[in-house]
Amino acid sequence: MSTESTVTQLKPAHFESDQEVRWCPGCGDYAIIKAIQKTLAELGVKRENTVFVSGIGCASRFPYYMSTYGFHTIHGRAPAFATGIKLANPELDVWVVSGDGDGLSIGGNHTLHTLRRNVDVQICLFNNEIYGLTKGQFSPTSKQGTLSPSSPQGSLERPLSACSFALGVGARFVARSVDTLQKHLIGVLKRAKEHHGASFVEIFQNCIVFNDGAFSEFTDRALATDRQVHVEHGQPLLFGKEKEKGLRIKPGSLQLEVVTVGDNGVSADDMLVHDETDRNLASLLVAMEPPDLPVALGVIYCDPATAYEDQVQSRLDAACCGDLYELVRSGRTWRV
Amino acid sequence: MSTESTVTQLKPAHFESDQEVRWCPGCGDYAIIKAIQKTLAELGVKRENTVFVSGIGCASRFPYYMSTYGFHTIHGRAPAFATGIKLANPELDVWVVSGDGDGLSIGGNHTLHTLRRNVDVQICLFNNEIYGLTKGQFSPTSKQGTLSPSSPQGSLERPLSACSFALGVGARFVARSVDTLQKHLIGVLKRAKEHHGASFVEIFQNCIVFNDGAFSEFTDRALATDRQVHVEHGQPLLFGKEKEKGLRIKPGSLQLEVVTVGDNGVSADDMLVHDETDRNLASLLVAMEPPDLPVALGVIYCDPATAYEDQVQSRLDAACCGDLYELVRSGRTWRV
Amino acid sequence: MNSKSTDGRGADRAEPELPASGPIRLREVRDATVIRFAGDSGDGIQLTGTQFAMESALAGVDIATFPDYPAEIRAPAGTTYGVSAFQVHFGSVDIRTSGDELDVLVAFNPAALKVNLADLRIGGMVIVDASSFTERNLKKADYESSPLEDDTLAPYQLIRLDITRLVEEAVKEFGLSSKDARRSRNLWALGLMLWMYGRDRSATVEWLNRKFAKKPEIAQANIAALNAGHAFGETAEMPSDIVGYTVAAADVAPGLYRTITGTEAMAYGLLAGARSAGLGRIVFGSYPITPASPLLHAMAQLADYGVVTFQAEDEIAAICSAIGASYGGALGVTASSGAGVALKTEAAGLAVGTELPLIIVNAQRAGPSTGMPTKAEQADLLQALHGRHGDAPLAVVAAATPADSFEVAIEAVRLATRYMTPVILLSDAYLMNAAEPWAIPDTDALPDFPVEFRTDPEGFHPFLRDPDTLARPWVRPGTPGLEHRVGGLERDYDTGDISYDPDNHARMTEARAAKIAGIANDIPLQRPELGPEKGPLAIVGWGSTYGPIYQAVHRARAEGYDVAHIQVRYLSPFPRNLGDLLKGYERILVPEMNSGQLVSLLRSEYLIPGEPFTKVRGQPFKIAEIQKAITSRLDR
Amino acid sequence: MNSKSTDGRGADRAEPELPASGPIRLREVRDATVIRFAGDSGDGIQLTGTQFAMESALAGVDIATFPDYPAEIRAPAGTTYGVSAFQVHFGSVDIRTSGDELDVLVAFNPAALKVNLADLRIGGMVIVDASSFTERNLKKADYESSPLEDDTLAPYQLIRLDITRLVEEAVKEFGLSSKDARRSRNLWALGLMLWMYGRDRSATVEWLNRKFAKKPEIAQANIAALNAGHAFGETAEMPSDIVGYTVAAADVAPGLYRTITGTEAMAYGLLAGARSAGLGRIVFGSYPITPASPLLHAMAQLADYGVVTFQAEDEIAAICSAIGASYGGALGVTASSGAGVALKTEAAGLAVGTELPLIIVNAQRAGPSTGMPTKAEQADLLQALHGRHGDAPLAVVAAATPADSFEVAIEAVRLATRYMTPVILLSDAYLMNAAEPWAIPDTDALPDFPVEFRTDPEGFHPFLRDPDTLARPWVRPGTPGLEHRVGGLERDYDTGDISYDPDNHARMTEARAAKIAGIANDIPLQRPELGPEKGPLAIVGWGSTYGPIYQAVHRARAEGYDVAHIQVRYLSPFPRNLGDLLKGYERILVPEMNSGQLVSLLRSEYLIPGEPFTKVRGQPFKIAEIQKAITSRLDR
Ligand SMILES: Cc1ncc(C[n+]2csc(CCOP(=O)(O)OP(=O)(O)O)c2C)c(N)n1
Ligand SMILES: Cc1ncc(C[n+]2csc(CCOP(=O)(O)OP(=O)(O)O)c2C)c(N)n1
Ligand code: SF4
Ligand code: SF4
Ligand SMILES: [Mg+2]
Ligand SMILES: [Mg+2]
Repeated sequence: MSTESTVTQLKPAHFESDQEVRWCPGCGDYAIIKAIQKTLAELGVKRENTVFVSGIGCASRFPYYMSTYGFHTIHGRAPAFATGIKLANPELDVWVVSGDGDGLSIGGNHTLHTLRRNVDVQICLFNNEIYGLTKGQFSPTSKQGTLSPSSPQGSLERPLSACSFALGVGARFVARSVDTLQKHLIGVLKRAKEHHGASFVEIFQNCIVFNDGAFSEFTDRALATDRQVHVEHGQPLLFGKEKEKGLRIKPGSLQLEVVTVGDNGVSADDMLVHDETDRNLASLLVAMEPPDLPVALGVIYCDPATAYEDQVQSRLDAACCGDLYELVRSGRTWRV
Repeated sequence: MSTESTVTQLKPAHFESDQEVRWCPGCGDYAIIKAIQKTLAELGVKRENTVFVSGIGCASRFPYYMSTYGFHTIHGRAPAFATGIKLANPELDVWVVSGDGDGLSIGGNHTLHTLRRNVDVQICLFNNEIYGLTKGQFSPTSKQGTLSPSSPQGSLERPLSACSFALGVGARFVARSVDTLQKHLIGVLKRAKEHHGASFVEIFQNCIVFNDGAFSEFTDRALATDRQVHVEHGQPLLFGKEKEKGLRIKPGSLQLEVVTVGDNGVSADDMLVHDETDRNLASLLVAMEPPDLPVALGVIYCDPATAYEDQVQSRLDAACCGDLYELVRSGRTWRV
Repeated sequence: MNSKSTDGRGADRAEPELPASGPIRLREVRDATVIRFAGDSGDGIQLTGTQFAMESALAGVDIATFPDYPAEIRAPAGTTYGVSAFQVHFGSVDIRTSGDELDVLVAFNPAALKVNLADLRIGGMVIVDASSFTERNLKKADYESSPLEDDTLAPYQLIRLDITRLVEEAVKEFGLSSKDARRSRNLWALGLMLWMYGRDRSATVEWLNRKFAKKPEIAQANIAALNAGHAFGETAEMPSDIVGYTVAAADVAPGLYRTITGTEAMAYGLLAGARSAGLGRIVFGSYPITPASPLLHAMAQLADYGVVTFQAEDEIAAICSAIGASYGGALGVTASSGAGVALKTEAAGLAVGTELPLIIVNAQRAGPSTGMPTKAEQADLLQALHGRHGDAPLAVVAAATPADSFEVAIEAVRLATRYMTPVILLSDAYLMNAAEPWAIPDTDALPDFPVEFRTDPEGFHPFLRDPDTLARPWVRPGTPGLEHRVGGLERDYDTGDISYDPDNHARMTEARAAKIAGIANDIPLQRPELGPEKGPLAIVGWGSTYGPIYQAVHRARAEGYDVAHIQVRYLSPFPRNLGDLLKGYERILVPEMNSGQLVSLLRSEYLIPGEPFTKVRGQPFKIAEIQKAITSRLDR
Repeated sequence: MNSKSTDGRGADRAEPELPASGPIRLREVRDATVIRFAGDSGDGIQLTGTQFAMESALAGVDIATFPDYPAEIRAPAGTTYGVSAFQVHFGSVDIRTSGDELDVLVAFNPAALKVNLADLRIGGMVIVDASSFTERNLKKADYESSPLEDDTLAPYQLIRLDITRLVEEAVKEFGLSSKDARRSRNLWALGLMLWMYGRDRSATVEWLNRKFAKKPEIAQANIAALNAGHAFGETAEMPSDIVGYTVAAADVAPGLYRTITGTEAMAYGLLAGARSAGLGRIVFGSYPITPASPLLHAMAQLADYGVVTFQAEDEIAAICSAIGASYGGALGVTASSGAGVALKTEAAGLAVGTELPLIIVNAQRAGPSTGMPTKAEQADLLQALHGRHGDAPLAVVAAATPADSFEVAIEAVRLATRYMTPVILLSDAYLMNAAEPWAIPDTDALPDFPVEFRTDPEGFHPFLRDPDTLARPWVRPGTPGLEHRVGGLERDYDTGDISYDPDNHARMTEARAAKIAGIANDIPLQRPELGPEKGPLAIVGWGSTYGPIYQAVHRARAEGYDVAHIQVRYLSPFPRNLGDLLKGYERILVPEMNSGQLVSLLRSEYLIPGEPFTKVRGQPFKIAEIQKAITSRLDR
């Protein structure tokens, strides 16, 4: 170990721990861990400077399978632990791995305030729209009507949109990808890691046992190209087999609409160009739902601001390590 | 009491309890309680069918001062108690009174999920951008740099926008008013009460002791007309002394801008007309901040959806009161 | 099993009569037997076990079962941590535990053998599907060499059968893929075991037809496999050293019976309690957590019975919604385990302060922290009593067996509503999942304790106490003239308004304590389950240690040891005679699945030198362990 | 006050010498006196009291002070619930409480008189500002008739002064509005009291000049008022029946002194502890709550000393951030009260399971639930010991006096870092706010217990235990070769990996318990504070009951009663000789501000018939109450 960690360039396999991975065969988490290990290797990070912090859930078993530092904490609180770690040592590179229940149900408030404070951590939310570890109850992101052990007649609640939530609470980096889109996912993760401040990455993850096919509506091979738009800063918002379709603002409104190049004189330049610094555009993009509109994937919003712990640190640096005796004898004293 | 409550039309004073009101002299809460008592009187509600539920905080002392049913619960959890009350008896009219700390700091997650589920309660958030009851620490809505006992060098955190948060998590009714705007406030509260489903009302409230003048930037007599736009469904978004100014979408963008009638040929019809069912417009409006843009007040978003407890109730009504013996002897049995 | 006699109301209903056990070869007779089916999560082990238990119950023997699944996540096939097992203890004596050692182990693959062999008694029978002992599977189970070849199994009676092949033959006529065919292995084995104990198969056949109504060919194949297994035993194909066993029917009290898990019994009991209290609506606020989730699932099935289940965003919102519901005039119930219960302590304090009825179910699991989520422990007792800030007394009761959960739940509702107090109902991972036969009660004959909601404004204030119970009035919002406010700040004894008066605080603190203490006059006096009211030794238990303690004391007494079994159901307050009763014994031994919690309470309360006997292995006590503790203390 | 002798390092620094008390008329001499200033929140009562205490301390008498403000919200002027008070107990004997009865009450308005009169001893002196006894104010205080007219004040020595008018005169030269003039009433009264006890005024004058540096005219007016009050006493204007009192300087140990509140002492102690442990950074994660918030505010002042304060979104995030910080290699500290502490119990369990250092400060307040947020209580002791799910042992220590909080905090840090465990540090609303003189320690002479972070990969695993302490290694993330994972699931004793093995769980459960129990060998043996090691009666206390118990025992012994005072600082584990020591007394009396929590632990642990003596009125015990309990038990 010690020797390896001095090797400058580690391979993805170097980020695997010696623990047997115990997700169900076919679980989307396998693809995600591969992607993260590849991301770390390609970015050439040091294992000893990397910490994975998680809550409780299938997704949250993640740290056990990484050869970095890791903390499998309690349900929903990972962002708070991560904040503490950054306040103890801002040098560390901290990743939070969470699930839709862990990060948006019991942990919603910590996700909220960690994003709001802009603590420099990467929050990866594995969204399988179900409670996996506890055997399949509906979650805050489950579609209305989901049949589950706790909703035998179908769930009644309206689902939360993870990314609309993140934007609403002031996140400065919001991105989305899918477990099966390895290359895309790695690209997004790299951007998240490079972004200084809180990065929120929603990863659609298939729970093959309790919610299989939750995303097939836009991930099925046959549908993918027509139902996914991969956004890239500065590039027009095009999709479809031949990128023949695009998005634009429906004239005189604040709604997005799909238009096809050629249709009544629409040209490629009429299409909206993605500006990842535009919060308003971002909220329109994350709200898109098939079949009418494609699902937006990629870095949807990125507009950096000072990270919370940097401000804390600079204050400490400003004046550190005052003399204890001076402190305790401060104020008025007398001698007997 | 019993006799009064059979009187069909109650006066505002009938909604006062016998408890001495104990807010600081000059606190904005006095104006708000007056407005709510007036609202209830004008709507002609029954005291016995009305429940005020609160958490902990100055604002949360509210229920003690009302002659209705009331529950002063624990810090941050009022929406969860309110949900339980509605599930026990959907007929009751339930109001949640909370503060920026109670409802957005410790209680952010319950506010979030109660709005998401669309439980039919009115959530009134008294936002004074400070922790009043605990003597003045900064809150999640405090401006960055706020000097307080817990931030002697100025707070570092970026404030949360209550209404952006509410929209981001899927609220179906989002409105805003100010403690000092009695008429306006009462109008907004009536709309909130009439809206079936969760209503979120942010009320800017002045804490004269710990955060005096937090909103003077747009509430000062001198500035009010230029820095407040009172939105009304179907009406153009005009403001200013002579309603000479208005809002429109900056051409070719998704940003709002202020234009003045007459300036390079701008006419009143060029102004954006408020559509309270347009979520996208709502998110632009709540994000407006002085001095560049006016603060939007009024019913900013209202787009009703089925209330959570109605769905629950209809299920119960569908098939109620099954026979207990039939239940316990269900499954395979044998006689010895 | 707590077999209360009952004539139910079923008398007028047609019930299956005791099936005559079929024509049988020479059979050994046994009092009780423990068998365990073990295989991959995917092998249908739980179904197999459940069916075997059902057929046994139908045959009138007493049973106790216990499922043992792998940790929550479905593990890859063939791995040791993916092994699923189901244990059935059945016999003609009354059965109160799922058994210590195994008499028979049925292992569908090497991993299953590896994990479970240690529990098989020396000389016990192990039945394996030899065809699954492949290189690959052996490796997955970390077997250097095949246990079928080396002498791993020497101490046991090994029956190696090529079940896979036998099944494939049995079902080939239905032209299933061999993958589908393998799926019937469990039924083949079930058939064999049913033959071995002379059981009927009809209920299973029925059930298969129902289950696969839409896929008759699957039903047929499964039935064929079931019959083939049975036939295999019946015919001479069976190795000569195997004979069938007879386990005669137990003489249980007459009545209508069904099997029930602790979870089902708890759900039914809560509903029955609400009905007894005249409350038409239960609001069950909960958040999923192992092993409490099954109760959430069971309650979710009861929408037709006026039960509203609310899956909250977390445990705090769950308990708060339940308290809100009680304030609103319904019965508020919440349930959780471990970490989830810890999160409820703040709100529980509010329920104590506002004196509202509330049931908090704690399905205890091994801690601290996340611990071992699927394993049983009893380490939350002191938390239940003292795990709140301030002096915040409430009532605590514990279920002793799966079926007992029904009665304890009713009692919890009675105390909560009569005394306007939260009640913590303690169960554990073992009780929630374990099953036993249950004498179905005549629900019309259940206790009746209707709530009287206050409606009279005359002289009303919200903390006006009933002179007997010291309970405050319960008012339904919506009642004219009784509008009132409650909250967490201290309340004036005479008006219910907020009060910071020192004397009032002392008075209210005493009143809250006195109210709970007073419950002692409203619960049964403590009596031994077994043994004398005075003597050299009493074994004192609470919760799920009931079964092993009862059996151990029973056996020790049969061997002439003078020992008593005292089972404490009411943990706060204690029955008012508990101290005197305990002082009647020279020694007190307290077996607990924790580091000695009840014993510390008894010592503090009564200054008696109670002796802890602890086991914190996430597993129930074995009868033998307790029996040994008894004899070692009485021999000499 | 715990006056340890110290020569500090101040010897080489110029310190004010004892001021010679000025020329004085005939004066009565008193050992100790208790005076209380009372008025509206707006009247500057707290400043007045603090200044009086400061001048007294500077005069070398021993002091103890206690502020008593209204409930959190600022109430309207003149109302009884808006009354603010500040009590100063000072004398030449050593002072350990803020005093029982008042000798002097200064009341600025009718409400202040109404609320505080009951505490004035019969014959005591009451000084009122007659000009504030207007119709309106009398009504606000619910006085039917003016207590200055009727015989309400007959039992007391009433001094009615027209303070308002006197002040207006004194300051008119500065041309302030009469509203501003009234603002100086408190300084006029302060001047009078300083005269009455022959105190100097220079420190106050200094302070006023500093405070109003920007508004010199205000400073001048205030000083004028101060002098006018003093002059008023000095001159013949004073009613003839009033004479000044002398309270001679106390003979306290020599050294450099300052006054300190429990909050300040705690903050300094935590920092000193971190320095002793060689930890450059404290991460203090907290969420505001009365009465713990002042500690958050004090820590926020220490940014220059490597203290990071994190005001979290709630108490759960607060403790989790602190645990995260400890995992990250800093000292994680969290603090709260009542409801907030309840919310931390789940995460505390994780810190126990992952065996990370952590300090949890609990400033106890009156419960249950929100209770009486500003009032003191000791009812969280059992929660501290048992308020977690599962068997989750940790260390618990309690501060006895404001100054003692400094030493206890250092000790908490030592135990947390040496044993890799959470430590709960108990204080309460009284201790946090009360102040006493403090012998400033030589910070270079403080104990030294540097943490050795593990850096050697050789044979490392995260739960490898130190043979002596059973503590696991502490590793700073960032250390190459020691990458490891920790979590809430049970850990294998030999590898630290996740383990569901039953025996391992038992072993780890025992190891966690043994580690905490072992601390008993690393803390001082228990000794009585006062009295014999054996005898007829011991008064056993913990926390803030120290002062009244010490004084009561001291006085009883002076009267010849054979009684001992035992003060338990270490509540988990207990000192290893505590049981034997206690068994040396015929009777054990345990005064507690709860329903009897420590006594229940002593009874359970040692089977001794300890007797509870409880007071749950949100107020400290009075010396007389305890003294009476002593004498009543020893007379006969
Ligand atoms: C305080 C607490 N409450 C509940 C649980 C039980 N629990 C564990 S994981 C989980 C939800 C898992 O869902 P999610 O976060 O979506 O993760 P997934 O398993 O789907 O990856 C729950 C409810 C717990 N461990 N702790
Ligand atoms: C669990 C818990 N944590 C903390 C507190 C202390 N506390 C009471 S009110 C409050 C915040 C008040 O601020 P806000 O919600 O904005 O209400 P305001 O007083 O400003 O109206 C806090 C931190 C508490 N009572 N309970
Ligand atoms: S339950 Fe679902 S999410 Fe969990 S491991 Fe299995 S497949 Fe993955
Ligand atoms: S502290 Fe502020 S919010 Fe609270 S009552 Fe006073 S003025 Fe109002
Ligand atoms: Mg999930
Ligand atoms: Mg506020």
